[in-house]
Amino acid sequence: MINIEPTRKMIEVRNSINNLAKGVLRPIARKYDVNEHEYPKELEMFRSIKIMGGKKKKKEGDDAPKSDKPAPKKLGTNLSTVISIEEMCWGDAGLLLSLPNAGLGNAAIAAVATDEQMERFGNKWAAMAITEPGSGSDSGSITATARLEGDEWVLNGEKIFVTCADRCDVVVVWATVDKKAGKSGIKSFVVEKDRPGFKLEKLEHKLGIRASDTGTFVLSDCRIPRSNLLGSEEVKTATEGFKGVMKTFDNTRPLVASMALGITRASLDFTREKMEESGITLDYEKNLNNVSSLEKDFYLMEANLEAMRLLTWRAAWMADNGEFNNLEASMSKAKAGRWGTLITQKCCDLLGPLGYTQDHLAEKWMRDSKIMDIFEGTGQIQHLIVARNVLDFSSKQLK
Amino acid sequence: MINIEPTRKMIEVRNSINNLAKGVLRPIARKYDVNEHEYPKELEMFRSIKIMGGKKKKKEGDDAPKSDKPAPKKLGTNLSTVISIEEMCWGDAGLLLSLPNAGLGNAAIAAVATDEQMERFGNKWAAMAITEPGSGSDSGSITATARLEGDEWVLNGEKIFVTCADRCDVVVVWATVDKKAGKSGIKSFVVEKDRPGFKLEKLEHKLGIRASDTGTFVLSDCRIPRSNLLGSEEVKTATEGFKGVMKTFDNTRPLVASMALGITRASLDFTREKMEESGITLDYEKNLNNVSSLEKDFYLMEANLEAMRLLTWRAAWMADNGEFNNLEASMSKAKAGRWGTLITQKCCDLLGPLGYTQDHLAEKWMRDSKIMDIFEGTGQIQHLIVARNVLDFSSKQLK
Amino acid sequence: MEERDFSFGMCEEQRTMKETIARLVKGVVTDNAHDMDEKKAIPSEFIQKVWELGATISPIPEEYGGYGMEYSPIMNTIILEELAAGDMALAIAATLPSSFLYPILEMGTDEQKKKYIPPYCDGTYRPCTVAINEPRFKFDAVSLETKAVKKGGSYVITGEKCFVPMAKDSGHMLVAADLDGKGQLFIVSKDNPGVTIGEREKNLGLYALETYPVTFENCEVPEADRLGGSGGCDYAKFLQKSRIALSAIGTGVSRASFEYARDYSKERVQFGEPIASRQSIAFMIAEMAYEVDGMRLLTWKAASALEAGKDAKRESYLAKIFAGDATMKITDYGVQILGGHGFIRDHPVERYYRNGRGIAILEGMATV
Amino acid sequence: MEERDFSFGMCEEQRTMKETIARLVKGVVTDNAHDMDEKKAIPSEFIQKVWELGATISPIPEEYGGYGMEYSPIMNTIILEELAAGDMALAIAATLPSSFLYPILEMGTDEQKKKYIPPYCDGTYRPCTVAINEPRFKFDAVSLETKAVKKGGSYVITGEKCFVPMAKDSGHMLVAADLDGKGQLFIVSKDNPGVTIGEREKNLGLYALETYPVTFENCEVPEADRLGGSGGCDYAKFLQKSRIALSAIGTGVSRASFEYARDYSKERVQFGEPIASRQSIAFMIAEMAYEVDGMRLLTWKAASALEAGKDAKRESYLAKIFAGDATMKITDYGVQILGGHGFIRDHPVERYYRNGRGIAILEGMATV
Repeated sequence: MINIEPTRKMIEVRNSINNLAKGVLRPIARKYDVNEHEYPKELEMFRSIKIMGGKKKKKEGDDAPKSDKPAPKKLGTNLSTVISIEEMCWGDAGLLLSLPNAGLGNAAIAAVATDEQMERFGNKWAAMAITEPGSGSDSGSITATARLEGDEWVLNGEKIFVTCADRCDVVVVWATVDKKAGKSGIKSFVVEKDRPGFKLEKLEHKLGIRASDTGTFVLSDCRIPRSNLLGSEEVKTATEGFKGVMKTFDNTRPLVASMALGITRASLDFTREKMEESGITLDYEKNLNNVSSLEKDFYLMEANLEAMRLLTWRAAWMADNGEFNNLEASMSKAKAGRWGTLITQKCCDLLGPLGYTQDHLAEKWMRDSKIMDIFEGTGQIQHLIVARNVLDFSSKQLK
Repeated sequence: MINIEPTRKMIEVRNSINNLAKGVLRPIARKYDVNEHEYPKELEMFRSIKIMGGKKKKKEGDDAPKSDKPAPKKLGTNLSTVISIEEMCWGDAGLLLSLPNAGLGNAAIAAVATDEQMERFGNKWAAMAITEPGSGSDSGSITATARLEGDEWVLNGEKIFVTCADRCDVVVVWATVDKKAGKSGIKSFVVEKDRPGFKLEKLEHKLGIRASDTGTFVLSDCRIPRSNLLGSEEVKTATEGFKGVMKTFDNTRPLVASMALGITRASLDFTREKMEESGITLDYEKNLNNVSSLEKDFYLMEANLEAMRLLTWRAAWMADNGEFNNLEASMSKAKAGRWGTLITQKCCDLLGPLGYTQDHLAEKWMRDSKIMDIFEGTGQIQHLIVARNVLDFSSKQLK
Repeated sequence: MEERDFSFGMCEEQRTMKETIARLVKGVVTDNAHDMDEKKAIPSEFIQKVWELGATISPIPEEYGGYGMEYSPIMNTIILEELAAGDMALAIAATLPSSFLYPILEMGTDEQKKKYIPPYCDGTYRPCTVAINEPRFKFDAVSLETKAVKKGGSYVITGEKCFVPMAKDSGHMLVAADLDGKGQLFIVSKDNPGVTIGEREKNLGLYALETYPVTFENCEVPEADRLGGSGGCDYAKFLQKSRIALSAIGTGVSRASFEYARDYSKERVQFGEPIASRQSIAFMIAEMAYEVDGMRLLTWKAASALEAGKDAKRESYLAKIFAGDATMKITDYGVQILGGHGFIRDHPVERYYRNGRGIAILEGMATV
Repeated sequence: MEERDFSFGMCEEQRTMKETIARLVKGVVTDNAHDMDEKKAIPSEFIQKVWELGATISPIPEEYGGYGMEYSPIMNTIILEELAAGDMALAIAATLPSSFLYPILEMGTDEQKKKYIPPYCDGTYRPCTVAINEPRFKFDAVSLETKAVKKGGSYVITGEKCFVPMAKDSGHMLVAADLDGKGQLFIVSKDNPGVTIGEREKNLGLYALETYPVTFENCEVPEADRLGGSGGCDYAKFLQKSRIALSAIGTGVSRASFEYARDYSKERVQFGEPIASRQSIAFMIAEMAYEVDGMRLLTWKAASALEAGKDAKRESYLAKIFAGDATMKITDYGVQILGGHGFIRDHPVERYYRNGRGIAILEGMATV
């Protein structure tokens, strides 16, 4: 039965994480924006408190998808995670991305690692390396190679836009074992930072989320044990292997959408505070034609924030209930990525001088939110996925 | 030297046409909206007053493009026409499209007719028949055929969306003389309404511009004299012939843009009137954050109306000065078509109940304006043309 | 109240109701919506068919002639969305009695319930209506210019209303008027000599729905007919419910436009391919898809608050303003995707476009 | 005044100036804009190079040290657009003296002209500035909270300003303050004991441009330094010119973002084709193209009104609000088209994005 009234449990999670975000992240948000690339040591405490993908071990399996109805009153992992991420990013998105041992690589490892691999890498901080200079949205075109020599994989290539590049312990690197096989030849490999031939080439200077370190790796005949490959070695004739890899994105999209949510809400909260200080009461009552321009803009932004959140929660809820959510996951990111950008930009406009100065965080939120419409699949890619889904078109029918 | 301050001459033209529009068109706008398909007999007076494409005869040539600077103080035909059209459509767009002897076909005839043809058709009301059920934006795919039999062309096919279908005397029909030749086989033919085999199948009921009669023609072995073909009979190997036909659109695009302008301004004028009646003064002074929502919305709409107008005037001015304006013509229609739609919609919203009732014309303007983003090349087609131009891409590189 | 599970999924009952209405709509409404619009009338048998589903009187206690089932705002949004996906005019007409009956049921005195509810809880649909909107610039449902003034044992109502659906045939109407600076509702009989029903209105959309301007001139209403009696009623609550209802209707209209344009874009071939194969069209379709869903979710959220017994002022307000904007955008895209064909009244996107503009403008014409 | 031809075309002189600045920008600014931004400083030799073009002092009469050429607001929009297409920070810094000098030239008393203009009409760029913006929510250039009060033979200015460019090195600044409910301008020396220049500000964009908060505490300004003397000045005219200037700068920033993204999208191959071959990207590029042109035309229109000796209140207002919105949209598209690469400071679209937000927010930092 439909009921989108948040439960007490959801409110509890939200409040407790919000306290954490308010107490720990928000106070240092500006510091690490200014000091780009400096490791936020205050985050060490999170090595034990898991926020993202809290329950790692596969075997427990109590959150594994079920095809029937959710257990009553229980808060699913996915929903709990998006709620938590929104709060954390309300605190600071760059810092959330810098939480120790909570990289995208960790999610990938948790998803497919064998017990042995879990043992070896489960407690490492794992980054994810997919993008290459010539391959962004087109993940299928990556050119980094892995060839098997005896009991070792030999990796070559260049990887850009790796989050936590400097801080991580290991990197999950995507490379092809068979260029002729196309997408099905693409596999992921765990590469330890200290392997010879594995070099952190540079750290990027970015528009936003400057607290997060983004870097470029070069792999030159980098050798890793055969057992560092995640998943199956077999190159399937169809593109199923690659599809499996891409499927992990279905899970990360609502997470990114909730990041956008958190930043956007922070921006709206600050704007509301300033409006209220100046004597404007938001009473959700008058016709939009009879309020001030600030109020109208605010109301419309708030309504869109709600839509962003509900689309995100729905995608997460579906995942918790074992429903295939490829469409809904992309909807959430398409909406949240775009509107997060638009809203944080507009808040700066409404704030006037307070939106252009670094004395306040609004300008930072405008910078931070922009990446949410770009990474883990740009807004354009999300629209393609949504359109293909609702049109029932293949990627050949709709390029 | 740049100077976009309207000249006295421009203001004179605007004022005189506005008087006409106010006195003749506006009072009967609702009447012919309600009485769809009824001929607006009040427009008979315009058979002698030419508003669109006033100077018809080719030979006079005094408005022919010149490659050097425009003669000083003179108002070019194109600029004068877009100014006039804006005013007429401020009066009523559906009625403008119903002006006797001022159909799109007349423009086509005026552009390429021989002296003989001018003699025969110059004083007829000429509609234009291009679109077919299976061919909208893709004009190159039309399937109506014309085959030469002795001294006659035999035409077959179905034509939809013909403006002035019922009221016109002749129709300029696009048909292919050689399907294998593709676009270069497409020619235009003047078909008199009374030719056997030429039948007005039905008149459409439309969202807006209901004063204008839009119809479907069926041609079944319809015979016309060989001399009714406009332009050259020769089928060129390249697509030049077709390009020539399509080029006439460069000229009509700013005209349609100015129609959008007129309707949009009418809508804004009415909204402003209601705002002023309710005590709101538009002073173009305060920061947008410090005005009411009505004012902010209004100012932003007015700014966009100005942009629509300037882009349109620029395209017309270029044509008057013999400059190639394919890009600028499409820019004007892309902007004016889209924003005309958005603004007239929003005016209804701002007007509240006054925007939903037929007691006022705002609801009609919202309906009328929508076609401006559709006919003579949809907004999507305009964006394609603009993008190809600025990217220097062919229609193969950007489909 | 015990806490319910958080869920985006319909239960069996909700799904069944949705499917029942969808079948009815498909069988009866979809094919006739164009005709109703052109002829500017809804055949009474269509309204009767919807009425016979019993959804409106279902939550009314048996003592007043209803079925005494559970009242569910969420269920009502589901019903309204489905009906509006068929035809917005029909959705408003067929559910109109709810707008009159539910406020009485919720906020009326015992006598009001006994007197006004049973006559309308009948096997045959009997129109009764609500008069909220006023024909003026800057109209606002929360600051009414129709005034009620206490005078002896009566209230005297003065003012003008517009967009009053089916006023001519309605036995009673609920009239919103300002009483000492506060919105209140009054039960007014059509026969009240102070009531003048004008000529049927012509509007941008909803051609099939009869609406009328209603003038109140020294219209005396007995004290007993003030909704809730001397204590009055919670007018804000009434508005919350009508806002949620309009959001649900907006979702239905928008979904219909989305689905029609989506299917058309797959069929329509230009430049050798379905137009849906072009990103410019496909991206509009994608946007329509998630904005429809967003609108529905905001509607459900507001209805969930009501269903949990909470105030839904903020939620219903946000749902309605989102629906107002989104419906306009989506129905605009619907016309644009069809191009010239979208401008012709043969295709329903044209109607959705005109009707859709009403979501932002209209107030109080439906309830949940 | 004799009527000029209506024309969208540049004359020889305008084209030459545009090309001259474009060459300078290409040769000096473009390659260094990133560095200036990262190092948060504009090398003074760059500013000097622009200064040496003489555009700023060109319309100043020879008696005050200028070239006595014709003053042309349109020409100034051309200059500002070209400079801003190179770098917005540089455009503001290099033309900053105009903002101080032109109002004095236009509205100052003879003594003010004689005293304040010549020292800045020098072969070497000497900063002088304007203090308009105030660090508060709902700041409005037409209702200032910085107050000037007449006291004996002086005005006493009290208030806080922000975003005052190059305040630290400027010998004088023009300060906007409210005098009896009306905006007025005052010439204030940096050495005035009532002036406190704070720590250099850190902003969303314009990293390279030094801006400062300036506090006025019992800042006494002699009557003779009220712009225009005892009669005061036309502050609205001052705002008109700065609005046009900001629109021109917005056009420049937007055009730079458009051109960079356009070229990138032709080079960048994904899924086997340049990304510009996809309609979603191509349509953004088309929109950028006509919005840049629209912005420029609105700017020219407002400048044309001024040049014809007319009031440009409405035109300058519309130009600025259009430019504020359009610049944000265009520079956003610029980042989006580059995707992840757009988020990296190696590409200039990132900088355009941050700088661009200022067009809507900032007031009075440039003039035509």
